[in-house]
Amino acid sequence: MLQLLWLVVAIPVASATLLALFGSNLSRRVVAVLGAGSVGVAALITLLIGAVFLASPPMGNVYVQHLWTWMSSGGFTPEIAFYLDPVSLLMLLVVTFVGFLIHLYSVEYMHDDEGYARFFAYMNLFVASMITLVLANNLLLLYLGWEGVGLCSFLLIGFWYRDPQNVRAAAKAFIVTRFGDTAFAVGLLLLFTRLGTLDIQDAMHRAAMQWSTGSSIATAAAALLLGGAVAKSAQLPLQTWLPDAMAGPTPTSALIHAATMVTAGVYLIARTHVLFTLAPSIQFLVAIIGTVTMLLAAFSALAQRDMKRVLAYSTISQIGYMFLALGLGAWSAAMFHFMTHAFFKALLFLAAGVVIHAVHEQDLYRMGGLRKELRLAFWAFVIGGSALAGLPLITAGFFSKDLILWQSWAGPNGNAWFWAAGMTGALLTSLYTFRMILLAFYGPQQLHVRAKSGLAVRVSLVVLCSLSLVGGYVDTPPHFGGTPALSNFLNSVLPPLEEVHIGPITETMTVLSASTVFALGLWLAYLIFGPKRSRQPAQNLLEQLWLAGWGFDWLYDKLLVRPFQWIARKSAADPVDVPINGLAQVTVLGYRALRLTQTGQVRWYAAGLALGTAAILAIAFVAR
Amino acid sequence: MTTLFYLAGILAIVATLLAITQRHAVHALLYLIVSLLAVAVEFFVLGAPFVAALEIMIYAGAIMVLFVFVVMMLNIAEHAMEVERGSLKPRNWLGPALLALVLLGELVYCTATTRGTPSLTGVTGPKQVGEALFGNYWIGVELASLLLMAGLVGAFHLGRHRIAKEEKHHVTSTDATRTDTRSDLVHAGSGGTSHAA
Amino acid sequence: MILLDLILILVTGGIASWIAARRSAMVARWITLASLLVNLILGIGIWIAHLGRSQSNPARWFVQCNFNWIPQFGIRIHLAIDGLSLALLLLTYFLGIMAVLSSWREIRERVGFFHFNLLWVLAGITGVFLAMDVFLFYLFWELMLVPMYFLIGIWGHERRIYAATKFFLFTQLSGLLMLIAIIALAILHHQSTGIFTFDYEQLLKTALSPRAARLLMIGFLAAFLVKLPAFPFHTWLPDAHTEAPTAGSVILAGLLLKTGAYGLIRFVLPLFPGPSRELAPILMSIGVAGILYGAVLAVGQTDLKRLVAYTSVSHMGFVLLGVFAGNEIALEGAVVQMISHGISTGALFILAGLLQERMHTREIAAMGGLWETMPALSGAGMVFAMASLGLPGLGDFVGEFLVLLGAYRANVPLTVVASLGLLAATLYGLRVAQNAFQGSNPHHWKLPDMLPREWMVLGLMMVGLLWIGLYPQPILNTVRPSLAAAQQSAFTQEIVRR
Amino acid sequence: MLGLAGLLTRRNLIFTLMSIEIMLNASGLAFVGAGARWAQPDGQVMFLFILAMAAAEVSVGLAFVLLFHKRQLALDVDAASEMRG
Amino acid sequence: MSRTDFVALLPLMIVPATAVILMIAIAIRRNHKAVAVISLGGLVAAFGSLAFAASVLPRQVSAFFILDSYSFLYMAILLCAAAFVFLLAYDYLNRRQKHPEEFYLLVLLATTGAMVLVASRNFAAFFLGLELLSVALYALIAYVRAESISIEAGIKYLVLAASSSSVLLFGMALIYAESGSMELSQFTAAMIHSTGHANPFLVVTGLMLVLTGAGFKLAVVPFHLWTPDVYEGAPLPVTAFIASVSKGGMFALLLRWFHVNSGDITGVPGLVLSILAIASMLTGNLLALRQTNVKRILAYSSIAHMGYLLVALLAGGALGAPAATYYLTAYMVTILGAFGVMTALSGRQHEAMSLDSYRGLFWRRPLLAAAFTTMLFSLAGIPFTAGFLGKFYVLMAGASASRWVLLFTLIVSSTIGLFYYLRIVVVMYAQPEGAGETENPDDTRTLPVPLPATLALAALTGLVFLLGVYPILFWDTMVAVTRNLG
Repeated sequence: MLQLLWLVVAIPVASATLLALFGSNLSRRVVAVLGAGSVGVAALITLLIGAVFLASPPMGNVYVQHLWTWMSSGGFTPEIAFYLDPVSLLMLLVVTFVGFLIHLYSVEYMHDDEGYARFFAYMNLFVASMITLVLANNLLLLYLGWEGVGLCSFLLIGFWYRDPQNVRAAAKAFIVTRFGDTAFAVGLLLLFTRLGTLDIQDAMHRAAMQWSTGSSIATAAAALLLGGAVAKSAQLPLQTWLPDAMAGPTPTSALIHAATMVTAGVYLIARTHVLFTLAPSIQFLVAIIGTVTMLLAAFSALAQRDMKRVLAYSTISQIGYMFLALGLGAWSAAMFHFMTHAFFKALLFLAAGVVIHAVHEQDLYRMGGLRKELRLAFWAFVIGGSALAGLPLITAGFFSKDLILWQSWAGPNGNAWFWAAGMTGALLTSLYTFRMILLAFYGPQQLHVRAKSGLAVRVSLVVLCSLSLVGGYVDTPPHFGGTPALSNFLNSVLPPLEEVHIGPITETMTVLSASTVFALGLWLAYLIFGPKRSRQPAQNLLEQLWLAGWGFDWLYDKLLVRPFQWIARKSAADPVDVPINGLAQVTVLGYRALRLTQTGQVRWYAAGLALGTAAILAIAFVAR
Repeated sequence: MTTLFYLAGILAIVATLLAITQRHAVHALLYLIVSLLAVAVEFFVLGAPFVAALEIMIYAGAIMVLFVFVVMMLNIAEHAMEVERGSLKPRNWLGPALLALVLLGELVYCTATTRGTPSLTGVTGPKQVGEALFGNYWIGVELASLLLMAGLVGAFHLGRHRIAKEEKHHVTSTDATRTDTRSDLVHAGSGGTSHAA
Repeated sequence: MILLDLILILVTGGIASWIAARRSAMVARWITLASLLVNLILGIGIWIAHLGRSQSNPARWFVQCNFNWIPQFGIRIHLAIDGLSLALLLLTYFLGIMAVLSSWREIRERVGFFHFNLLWVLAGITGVFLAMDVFLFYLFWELMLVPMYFLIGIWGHERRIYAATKFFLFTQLSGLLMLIAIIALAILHHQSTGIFTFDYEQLLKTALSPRAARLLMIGFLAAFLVKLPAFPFHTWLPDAHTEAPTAGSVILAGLLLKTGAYGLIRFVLPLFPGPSRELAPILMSIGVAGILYGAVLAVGQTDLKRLVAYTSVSHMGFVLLGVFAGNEIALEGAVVQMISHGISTGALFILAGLLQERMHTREIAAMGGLWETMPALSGAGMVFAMASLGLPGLGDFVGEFLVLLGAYRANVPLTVVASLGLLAATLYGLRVAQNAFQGSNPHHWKLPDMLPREWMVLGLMMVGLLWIGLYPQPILNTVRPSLAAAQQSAFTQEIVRR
Repeated sequence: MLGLAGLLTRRNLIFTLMSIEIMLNASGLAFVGAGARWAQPDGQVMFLFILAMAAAEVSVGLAFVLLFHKRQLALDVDAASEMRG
Repeated sequence: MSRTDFVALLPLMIVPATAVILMIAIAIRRNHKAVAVISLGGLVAAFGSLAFAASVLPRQVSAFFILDSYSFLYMAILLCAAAFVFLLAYDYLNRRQKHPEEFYLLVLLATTGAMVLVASRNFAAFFLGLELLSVALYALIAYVRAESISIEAGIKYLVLAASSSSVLLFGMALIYAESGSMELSQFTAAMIHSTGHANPFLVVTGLMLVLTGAGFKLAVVPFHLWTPDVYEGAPLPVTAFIASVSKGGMFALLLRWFHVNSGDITGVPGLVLSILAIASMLTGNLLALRQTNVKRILAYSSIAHMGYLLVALLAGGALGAPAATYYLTAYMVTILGAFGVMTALSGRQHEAMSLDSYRGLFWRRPLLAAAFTTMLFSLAGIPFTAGFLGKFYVLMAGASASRWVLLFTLIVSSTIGLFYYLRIVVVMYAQPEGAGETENPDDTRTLPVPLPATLALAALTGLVFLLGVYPILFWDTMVAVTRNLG
């Protein structure tokens, strides 16, 4: 059964190719079947594989499928091979399933778009790339997937290519992530040069053997990989592309910019956690980055007017949580939060899509009172929002976030600061989530609802709602008699965290304070943005700053973009050409000067003759 | 002897100088003939009486007369004189004079630095010259005749253009007669040279 | 003999199509196509026949032919083919066919002479890749120029004469420097052994003093670096590429530049191992400078073909970096880069040609939103732009990554700087992809999409790129023995892995 | 030397020719002198050849003078500078 | 004079004898065709006699001539060149000249002069040969009646050639005065011992003055000023003759007597020659750079080519002389071909001189244009043409003598040179821009290329390729012939 693994990649690729080549000639129905169906089949196969994997785990809990040797040169032999272990299986399941649901949703959502086939071609290609990324057994193949998803993200952000705004956003996303990719690539160079392989398991093994903890080489390697991860996962300082990426169609935002691609960085770090363990300073940096990003993004989310941008900042913030977990060594907690986040954030985006589709408006301050007419969307928002904000016990988000919060204190690297920051973040999350819901669904209705959602949309929303609710139960805190099934499952790959700090902050207290913070946020939101408040966006300086995402864009524009454009513009005429043309000028000058000697006068010529004679005689004199 | 040599030398130089500074062509030619005569004296002093005689006869005689003939024939217009006057101003002279001086200096320097002056003794008379000419140098004589032939044919051809051009305006005479006279001329010329050879 | 045939087929094909064009332009096209196809098939035949052999058989050359020519100086017509030559020859004929197909409609005037020149350029290139006599090599090296000069000068665009002349002068001057070096090498060989020879394998054994070797190498380098082109000798390239007709650009970028790299691998490394090692850091720096310079300038261009031309500078910088990094990985990477760059840049030039044919402009500013009217063409453009910026899975990535991997061993800081080239590549890649195809369509272009013939051309090239990108192993296997031979003499003691 | 100077300054074609004669004469003088030094007839023979050459030269030269005069109605050599550059 | 002497002199006698016969023939009846046939026949006979006389080589005839394989080879080359000039001239004269017969006579005489130069052994022969060549050329240059520029060119050539001759003579006199010998081998001696006390300074001075005279004939900078004007003014066949035969003869003499077999030329003469060579290469090419008159371009390029030849001369050694010979041969063939094409294109009144008259030539007269392109490429030194192999041999010679400065100048200047050759080529392949509107009877595009010229051009083009592709035929001979020089 496991041998079918390659099909999970191949089917979406095939479908994408077909759609790209012949898409314009196919009917919408066929396109839909191909586009969504291929991912569906992939999901089914994944399910099968997952079942087999769980039922009869292969040796060492690992299954490797070698397809062919990609290239072989001087001891460098990366393969096209897939590596299936609990972590990748988890990822695979989430990607294919959430992916399928979103495809299903898109069948309806994108139905009237002229680029229907193109959309599904991109989406399928994305799924294939993402799966490649997840399943890659070596870093080079992972890099292939990594760039592949980047490409698809670029293509999908710029899907509505007629609007220059979208095109710019796409370019921005691609370029900013490419910064990280370059660092990642250099990291690969370093790893191969020092370790002699890019096979992930071998490399990790050798690194653990050869490098001592804290050695500079390990630090450098980890830092370079972190660079890649930061860019892809939109963490500080390369987070700026994600809010703009919302220019793409909403299903894209749901799939790529919330559920899957942006968490590739998290996955990368988890995969190469050995390196990060060897480089504690970098690991600590991961935690810091996560924390700071989480807080800054949360503040920004608080000030956004565009519904999708709120969700985008929320995504950045939530990935900040995952980074925090990674930085603390709570690998499985990060993966757990990744999973739940995929569910509820996809749900939120899809629901937002329904709203946007219905009212053709993204500005929260222009919406309001939509809960009556968009009942399903409203409930989806409530459920997803609750999961996001961590409504205790009944939502998935609660469990995963709680795990991170607890480990931010209890883990070996944890301390009160991280815990406090996490709590603050949770408060902010609750606040901006309910601000969004309140602004959109309560208060006076300003907009007319033009479209109702169909079956495909409903199905996917409902399934995601239920997943957002029950997804958390795969890993419940053992302190309260739960079973951390997921953590145990992942433990063969990702070492569990020891709980060392059992001090004033107990898990009970964490849970209680998290619940309190949730409630506090809800209350504050009701106070500030409730239906009875005036619905004017605040104009103060701080909020302006938040709205602009802390001015990172402005800074980069001044610091990098403009100087580069200036250089490119100035040098466009190729300065190297100047001396060369100068040389040509000199020869022409020589021509002009010599031409003057050809006066046409015979007396002058005779003089020349005499002059020449005199000259060579003079030379003869001197040289004697 | 030596005195005569230098005297003649100075005379030649002065005469040449005058020759090239004269405005009127005939005057210049006269000065030139003086100069040539002076050179002939030089030759004589150098022990080459045969050459000296030839110098007087052919150079001063024949060639210069040819010049005079042409000058007379053309009767150079006054306007040309005006042009020449301009070119005789010191400004125009300066450069060439300087150049000539430099070259002269170089040559004088190199002759002065080499040992000895030409011996003024020993006469190489016509007999020796003749022997050399028709002994070792007979081929040279033949070549010289060819040279003269080339000169003649060339001069003739160039001259003919003029005639041909003029003829256009005149009554056309038969081509044959003209060709005949001219080829006679050529024939005579070449015959003459061959004869000399 | 088959090697001589390869050249002769092209030469006679050229003459035939020139003559045939008096009757019908179509016939001329078909003759050209047919002779290229025959050569391609012959090449593939050689490949298949020696596929298994390349690994085990110690004999270096697959096929040889060797005739006396100018015995006084030991000049022989010595042609030989090994893996490296073969790979590049296959690329030559493949791109040649693409070039013919892509100019099927573009060239309407003087069709016969056009194809004559086209085939003769290719004949020259074939000769360059096959010649094993240095003198002969130089002859072919120059033979490439003249028809290329005509291609640019007659069928080029607005400033064609300036471009063609510049191209010719640059390459000629540098070529003459190489000729002097060749002659000096032969003379040194003569002085030490008493035998006049220009034979490659004989000259390999010449004992040279370090000083002489360095000077001679500079002579060779002059020619190859100009042709490559390496920064700062590249300025002929943007002009020539921009002004040339599509087929000319394809051949220039795809093949002519490769002859420079080929020369470096075939001649500079084995003939001058010592100085190659000595000068490697400088040459690698030049390569890196080229990568960045080309990329930055590409971003600033407004003319589509010019932009692509500068990306060539950037890409060939990788090749230079790889050749002198001094290890197998980098060298093989450089070869893969040569081949895939040939295809990807060739394709971009074909695209630019198609656009120009339709729009009569190359200004990027005049384009925009072309996706709306030509989705297929734009899609293809997107693919090739992505290949050009080094997207994994497509050919260029394999080359670039291998080069960087090898170069990293040799020189870490340079490599890190070079990998910034990947970043810069994004900028120009996106400039092509977005400013031309995406965005609004302000000029309201209504243009026909790709024709089946154009589809076939670009499709084949895409397949080629994907093949190299995902399974470059056959190429690597083919070229490995030749590269190893070049390598061993130059960098005998490979830098020890740290 | 003076011949050279004359050549350089005078614009009249006849003077030019005369200057050339002077120069040739000077060379002849040098040859005769050299021959005298070695007491050989060769120098004189050479002079004879020079003489012959001068004659040929002058004949062609004067033919040119006539032609030129016909055309230009003057003998200004500087006028003969149609071709230049 | 012995019989063998007579045999050995046969070639040198046949040519002037033909001239005399011609003169008689002209006297009897003017017939262009007959005259042309007789002259060609004379050349062929002379050529045949070369083969016949080759059996008695080497031989010195009196103090004048040294007849060996070297001089015979050059004579053969010169004779061929003259024959080509005849072939090219025939139609040209037919078209433009009423009285073309003396042309052949003069050319034959000039050829004799050049052959004398090649074979000369002492000053007298040198001088007489030179003068024979010059005097015949004076008239030839001004041969075409109607052209004022022809006359102008003739006057210029006459004045300057005569002046340079007198300088040359003075130089000879100085050498003679110092050494007491009229032998040309004085040059060689002077070259070898140009420094030190063994060589009195007077000889070096004399040598320099001789160099002036020779340099004038070769048109080496700074004695080059006449070249463009004379080239432009002279009728095309004459220009071809000057470029090939006249320069060839002079250079053969220089090569024989200035060549030093034991190695390269050093000391003062070496220095001076190097400077002349460098100056010629650069000046010639620079001057031609933006010229628009094709004849002048070729004139300037000839200056540069003489510079290249000097490089080979300077290189000396075993390779220098054959390289120079090869280059000279290649150059002569090429330049004859180039002027030949121009001749074929020249109409009744106007020569095809301006660059504009070549516009789009390729599309009108593909074969002629192709031939011209070949010639230009050969001049530029593009492979597979004679010029390339010539340049290759020169580079070989220069490199084995380690004359790097000269070689680099050669390379740089020939790159500059390439520019203007390409300009002509570009023009030929450019679109004919509506120039066809002004149809006139003199229009060159309608002019048929007659048979003799066609033959000549075909042969020359063939030779250019043969020399460029299969040099063995010639090279061995050249090596053998030049082995015992210097």
